Amino acid sequence: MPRGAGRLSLFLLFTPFLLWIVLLIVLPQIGIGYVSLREKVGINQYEFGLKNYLDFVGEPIYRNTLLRTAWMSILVTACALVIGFPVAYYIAKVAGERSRATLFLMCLIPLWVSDLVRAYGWIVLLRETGVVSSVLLRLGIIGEPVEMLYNDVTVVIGLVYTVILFMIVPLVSTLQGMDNALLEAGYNLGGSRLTVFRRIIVPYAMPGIVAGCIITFMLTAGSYLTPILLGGKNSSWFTEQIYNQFITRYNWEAGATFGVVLLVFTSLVVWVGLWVTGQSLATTVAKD
Amino acid sequence: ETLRLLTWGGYAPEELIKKFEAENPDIDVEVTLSNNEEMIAKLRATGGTGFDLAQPSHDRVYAAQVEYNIYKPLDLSKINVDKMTPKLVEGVKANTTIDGEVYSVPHQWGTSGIMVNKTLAPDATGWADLCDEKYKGRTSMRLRRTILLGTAFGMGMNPFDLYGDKAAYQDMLDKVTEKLIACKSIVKTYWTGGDDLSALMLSGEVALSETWDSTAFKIYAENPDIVFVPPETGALAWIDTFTIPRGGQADDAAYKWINFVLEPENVKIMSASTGAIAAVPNGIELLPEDKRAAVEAAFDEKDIENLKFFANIPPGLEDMEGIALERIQAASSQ
Amino acid sequence: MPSSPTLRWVYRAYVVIFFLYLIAPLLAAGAFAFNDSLFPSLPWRGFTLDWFFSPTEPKLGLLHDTRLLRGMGNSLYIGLIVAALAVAAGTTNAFLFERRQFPFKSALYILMIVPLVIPGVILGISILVFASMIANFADRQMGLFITWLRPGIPLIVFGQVAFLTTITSLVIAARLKKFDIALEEAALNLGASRLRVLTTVTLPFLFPAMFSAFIVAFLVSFENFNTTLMLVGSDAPLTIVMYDRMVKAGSTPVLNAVSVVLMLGSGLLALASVLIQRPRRAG
Amino acid sequence: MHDLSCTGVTKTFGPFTAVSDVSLDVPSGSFFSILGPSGCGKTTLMRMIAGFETPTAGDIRIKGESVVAVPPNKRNVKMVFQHLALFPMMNVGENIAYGLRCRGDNRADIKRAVTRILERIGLPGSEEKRIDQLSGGQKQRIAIARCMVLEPDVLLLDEPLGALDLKLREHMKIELKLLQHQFETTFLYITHDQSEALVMSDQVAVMNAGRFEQIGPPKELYQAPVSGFVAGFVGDSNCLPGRIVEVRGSEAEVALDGGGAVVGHLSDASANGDEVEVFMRPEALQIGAVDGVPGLDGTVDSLLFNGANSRVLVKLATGQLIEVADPSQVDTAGEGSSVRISWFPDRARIFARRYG
Amino acid sequence: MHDLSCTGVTKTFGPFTAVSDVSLDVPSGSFFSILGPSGCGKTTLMRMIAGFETPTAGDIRIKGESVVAVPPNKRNVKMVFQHLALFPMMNVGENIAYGLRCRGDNRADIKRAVTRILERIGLPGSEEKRIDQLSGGQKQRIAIARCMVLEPDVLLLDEPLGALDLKLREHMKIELKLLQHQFETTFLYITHDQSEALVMSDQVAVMNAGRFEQIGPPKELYQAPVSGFVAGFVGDSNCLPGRIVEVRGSEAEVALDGGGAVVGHLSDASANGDEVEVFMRPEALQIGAVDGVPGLDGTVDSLLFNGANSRVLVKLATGQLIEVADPSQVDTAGEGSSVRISWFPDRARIFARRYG
Ligand SMILES: Nc1ncnc2c1ncn2[C@@H]1O[C@H](COP(=O)(O)OP(=O)(O)OP(=O)(O)O)[C@@H](O)[C@H]1O
Ligand SMILES: Nc1ncnc2c1ncn2[C@@H]1O[C@H](COP(=O)(O)OP(=O)(O)OP(=O)(O)O)[C@@H](O)[C@H]1O
Ligand SMILES: NCCCCNCCCN
Ligand SMILES: [Mg+2]
Ligand SMILES: [Mg+2]
Repeated sequence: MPRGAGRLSLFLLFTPFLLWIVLLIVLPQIGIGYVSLREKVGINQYEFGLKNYLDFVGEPIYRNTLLRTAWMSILVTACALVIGFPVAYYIAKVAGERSRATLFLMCLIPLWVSDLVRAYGWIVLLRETGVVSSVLLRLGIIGEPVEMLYNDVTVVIGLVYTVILFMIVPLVSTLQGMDNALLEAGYNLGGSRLTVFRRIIVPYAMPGIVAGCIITFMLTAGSYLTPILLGGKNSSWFTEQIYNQFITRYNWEAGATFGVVLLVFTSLVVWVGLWVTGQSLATTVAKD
Repeated sequence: ETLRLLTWGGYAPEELIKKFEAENPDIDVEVTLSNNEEMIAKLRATGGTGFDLAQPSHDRVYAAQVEYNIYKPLDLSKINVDKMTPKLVEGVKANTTIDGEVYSVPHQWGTSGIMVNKTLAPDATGWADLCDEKYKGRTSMRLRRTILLGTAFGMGMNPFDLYGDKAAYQDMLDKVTEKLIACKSIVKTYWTGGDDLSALMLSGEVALSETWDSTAFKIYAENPDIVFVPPETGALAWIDTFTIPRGGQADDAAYKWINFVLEPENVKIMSASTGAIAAVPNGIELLPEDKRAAVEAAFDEKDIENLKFFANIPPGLEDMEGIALERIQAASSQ
Repeated sequence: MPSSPTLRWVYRAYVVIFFLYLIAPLLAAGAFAFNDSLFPSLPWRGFTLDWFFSPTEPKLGLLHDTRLLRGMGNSLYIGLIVAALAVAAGTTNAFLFERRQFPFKSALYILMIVPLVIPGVILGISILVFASMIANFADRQMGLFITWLRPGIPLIVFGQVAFLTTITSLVIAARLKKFDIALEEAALNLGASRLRVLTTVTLPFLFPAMFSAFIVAFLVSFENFNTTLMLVGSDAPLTIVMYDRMVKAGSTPVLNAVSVVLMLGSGLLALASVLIQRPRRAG
Repeated sequence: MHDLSCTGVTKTFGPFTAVSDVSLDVPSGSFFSILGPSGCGKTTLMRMIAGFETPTAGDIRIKGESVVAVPPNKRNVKMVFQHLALFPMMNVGENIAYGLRCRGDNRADIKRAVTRILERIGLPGSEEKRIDQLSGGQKQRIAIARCMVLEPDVLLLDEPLGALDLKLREHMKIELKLLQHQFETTFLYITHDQSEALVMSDQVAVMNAGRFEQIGPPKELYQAPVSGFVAGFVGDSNCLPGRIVEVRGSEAEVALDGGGAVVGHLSDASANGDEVEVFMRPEALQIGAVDGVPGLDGTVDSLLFNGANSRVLVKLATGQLIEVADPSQVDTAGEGSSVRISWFPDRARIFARRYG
Repeated sequence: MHDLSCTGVTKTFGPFTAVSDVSLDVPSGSFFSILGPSGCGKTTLMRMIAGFETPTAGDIRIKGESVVAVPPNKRNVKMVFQHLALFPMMNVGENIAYGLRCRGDNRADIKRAVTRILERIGLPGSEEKRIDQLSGGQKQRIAIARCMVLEPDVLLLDEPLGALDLKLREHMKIELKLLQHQFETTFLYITHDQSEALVMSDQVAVMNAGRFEQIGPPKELYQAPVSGFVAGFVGDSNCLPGRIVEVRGSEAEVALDGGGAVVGHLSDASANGDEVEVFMRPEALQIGAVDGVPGLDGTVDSLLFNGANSRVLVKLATGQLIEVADPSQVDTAGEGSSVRISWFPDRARIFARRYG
């Protein structure tokens, strides 16, 4: 290709990328970084400083909410992995060619409706006068209606529900790439089921596991409706703090600070995860 | 031309919009539902653009305007102020005049108090009952500033008197916070909207709850056992107003709408939808039959006397209240 | 390895239970669209289609609920624009990263993936804050009202495009990676111009991926809440309308009816994208 | 006693029979190949021996013990997979140690065994190499070492050279044979490449559509095929369709489809009037008339020079092309000249015609 | 005039020279092959001819006109790609019509041309078939037809048989040659498989590490290689390293590394004391002493039966294995017996030793 034309087309390809990444990602992030450093000293009076961060550190509820969010997100990620792995394995390796496509499609079902409707569905099911309680009552398994909403278990169930898809999809695609001959070689050389699982399947699926965990963790940590609607009085989720700052307290400075804190903190968790498993972002999440 | 309303649920009934559009064929009405905090947040974010008419409560206009400059002064000559209840107009004007310019006029008023299912909680009378051990798991409230104020009244304090003194106010907030955290194990859940609350009450899951009277009046029609009870310390009275955002682009249409909803036959429709009382002299009479019954069942003369109107929040207090609310939310109930 | 029938049975049962778990809340939300009651909860008061078709209050059906319909219209409009932009940018990104060499490529590649792991809220607030900074500046310094930098459809579009472009880029790049560059050379060799090669060989090959990227982007946009909530102005998309309705007004089973319609719509779209991927398994 | 024997092994997948009534006995220490076209059931048979499939009927015995009920990880047959199936997430040493670890050997023994086997396959000190750092031939050897370190009764190899390139394949053919000598283990080798099977094996079973057509040493298959399929599949052959017009003892005269007649050796029970095929190897043919032997006339179509494998393509009157070996390609008749092809009748083999 | 000629063509990638000073002339209507090992620069050369790479130096002329500045879509050389590169989103007819459409022919002409060419390649009426419905050999022919319909001055083929399986590859070798005859177009054919190059070509250029080592007709390359590389790459050869001890005219005596001495024909300018390699083809060797000819002693290591290509592996005292052709494998000495290998000195070729 002639040089000039190559340059021109490179430029043409670069323009949308740069517009997107600079205007919609990089500058806005810098923007919240900037706002987070403005401290309010009076009505319409601001100074530069770390006060917002100091406030964050000084106020136990913020710290605790962040830790709780992180801890619950890790829990949700772990549950999603444990629940999702057998399903992913079934789809990728056990199911026949045709049912595989159908099962995979069925995994996408939760995506068909929004978070809102999903949470709404759980509420309809789990509330004290909801379907589950009524059915159990009718069957005589419980004596009086039970409230299944507003506790951490429910929040976890609901969150696992919303994110498990993002665990299963990368798992299925890595597991599908695994040659069955590897498993057979594993057995042929004398491995038991457990050995083959531990030494062959898991290491092979590691990029998928890590990718799934990263996405799941980030989605959970950044979710809003599910923990709020299902957690009720006991919710307290870090994104809620951010929304609260912006939407009910119109305190953008604090909100931006929380945003930066959340981003840094979750990135840190992801980074530690990558480091522990010896993977990198480009080899896991980006893998097709 | 489009008239973009930023208002409360129920404050723009479909019937009225249709009628208004019929009378003004060149105007299209678009509605965004909101609440006090969000109205301010939204207008702050838009720099006062994006909406042509907003309806914050009277106590939430002043500080927001001073700090964020999101409204424009009203041209009172374009509003039929004389059709409104003079006392309410004066009250609102007093709260929302800055540099001699008036920023809002009243629209609907009502109270916050408690809603009681008489079969389940026959003797609930005040804010304090919401945290009574005997209703464990059977009460609800909205975790917003109203419950802070109500609880303070219930504890024998008067927060409005403390507005001038931040330290005292903080002191009061601390007590209220402590009380409400202790109360958390009693409360079944914090409701977030009228719908939520209606479902909780109608299903019988909740026996008593903090509420807007208007929501209570609506439920009364479904189940007459559920009534609004003005707390013995006085129901908290609010006035929802009209303001015009600074970047509004349809001022004429906005004034037309304000005047339109003052027409007696329209007031009727409006009140039927909001459950609240219009800021016109015969507001109560213009309520629909069933709601008027509910109001009459709820209020007697003494209650009306006892109303506590929300006072203007001075800038800064909201932050203190915000932190108090966050503490309560984050505290564990177990 | 041959496994015992019991084991296989247990495994299958587990998978079935899992799918029941996936479908349960949707069934629950869907079913109450047909309950002849003002509240979306038990007890069951009989079957009705009023929540879809009734023209009058109190059971105003979906088809007559102008706000929901307008929200749906907004969502549709936003979704189409967002999907088109994200697919366009995704396609150029795919070409950029699969075909070109340039300095700092791997760093920029990581940057391209990063939006995937930025929580939606943060994208929302960052775009809100950034746009407001510019708009406030213009307002204060020049007295200009730049309305499209204020919450509203343009900002929603920006916010959603911000993270969807990563997804579309990855989907399209994955397909482009499978493209045998010899096909382009063959076309050139047979006398085609570069433009013709692009339109007759490369883009047709990419089309299935572009199509499914479009569908995914559209569906995700249609459902997005976290980012949109921060950026919404007066033209709210459906999820926000529904949320506002639930929280601020009184929700009736009409919201369940909306859910049913959404499930059907997304289901059909998902099916379409699968079908278009299938028959011409070129590769 | 045989290291491996199968009796009447059959495997059906639904209505389809992949392996049908196959019996074989592999003597200890020998190199046994199964040769057949793609899809004939070779892999299925091998998978039954390894235990990944259960036979529908028949018995499989290893060192005399039936293993049909033994799970794959308990059978002492090891397998080299077609694409080798080396574990990509382990290095060379770990790959080889895998089986030993599964067996529960102690660390020191494992380390010693791995070192020793790497020496034996000529890759000493490669324990730490990653799999993707190895060349094709090295991978091959690691895959074999990974099995051999476990001292299996039988080593199964499923087309292990299929993925290698031409020159390397030639080389590995000889190397595999040497490795087998060195380990003195029984090898069961699958391939669809007849030259691999012929060069390496002590015994070859030719498989077609799930059945064994012939079992024997390579030379026997080449020189005395029992069926048209074997004659055509093993080694190059010209194949002329026709019909028997006269049987004379072990010979017969065949009238070719499209004209001409040839005399050849009757190799199966074909009788007068049967439709048959006559198989003649290129090296059994010669150009020029020879007294007292049959022949066919044609014209030289082209000369295909290929060193010692050079051929003359002769076009018969029927249009059919016949390959004639012509190793020297000196004074060969030029393209277009008329020639006569001759052969000794016993080197033309007549088999009943195959259908389908 | 030559259909294609290259003069001093060089291509460097950064510090690496992929093609170095290559010149070639392909006469009109001939079948010209470039034969060389993987990575020697064959594809790079072809891509320069097709216009996908620009030569660093040198000139490429087609029908006498320099095309270095002509973009690839304007050159009248068409190319059959290694993996064929048929357009999967178009059917057979559309694939063939593609080039005609680009040229702007009208619909009716295109339709006619497509029909005709499909007949010529023996696939009449397959216009509507999808590419994935074709067999390997059919795809091959479509790829050629797609180019030939444009009546190119030169057809380039980059290892087009590489992706086919063994039996089909044998078959397509002959078929390709026939197609070339039929179209009478100049073919430039790339391969690393010497038997393909030898069988099909009029002229073969042997390429190594970016350079041409020898250009000539197949027989010449086989019988009179000009370098050790050619001798080793074209056809099978045994290669014995040693050092010249005495030169006698065109012959020389070589003391082998590890012991023993052989006499052979000096093929390049090697002189007394030079390190050399002696190349001997398996078919030039025979087992058993022959009077007056040189020989080497060894023991029979193994017999590799492969029909007409059978070999005896003889292990020399030095441990080196020597392949000796033994087409019949009748009365061959058994494994382990001592034998002498003999050859005529003019069939042992001595070349300077290659390094690296
Ligand atoms: N699990 C299965 N279900 C159904 N049919 C099968 C199964 N496994 C193999 N087959 C069929 O059995 C036949 C034999 O397959 P097999 O893999 O044994 O052939 P092969 O001789 O190894 O061929 P190749 O040389 O191509 O590897 C094929 O027709 C194949 O389609
Ligand atoms: N674009 C390039 N940049 C750098 N090096 C290249 C490039 N293209 C080819 N090479 C190098 O040039 C050498 C010759 O490559 P080429 O593809 O021409 O080999 P080849 O003879 O066709 O091999 P094969 O038979 O494996 O196809 C190789 O070492 C290759 O790595
Ligand atoms: N704190 C002020 C509350 C104002 C409430 N307006 C309520 C409208 C409810 N439909
Ligand atoms: Mg096989
Ligand atoms: Mg090449």
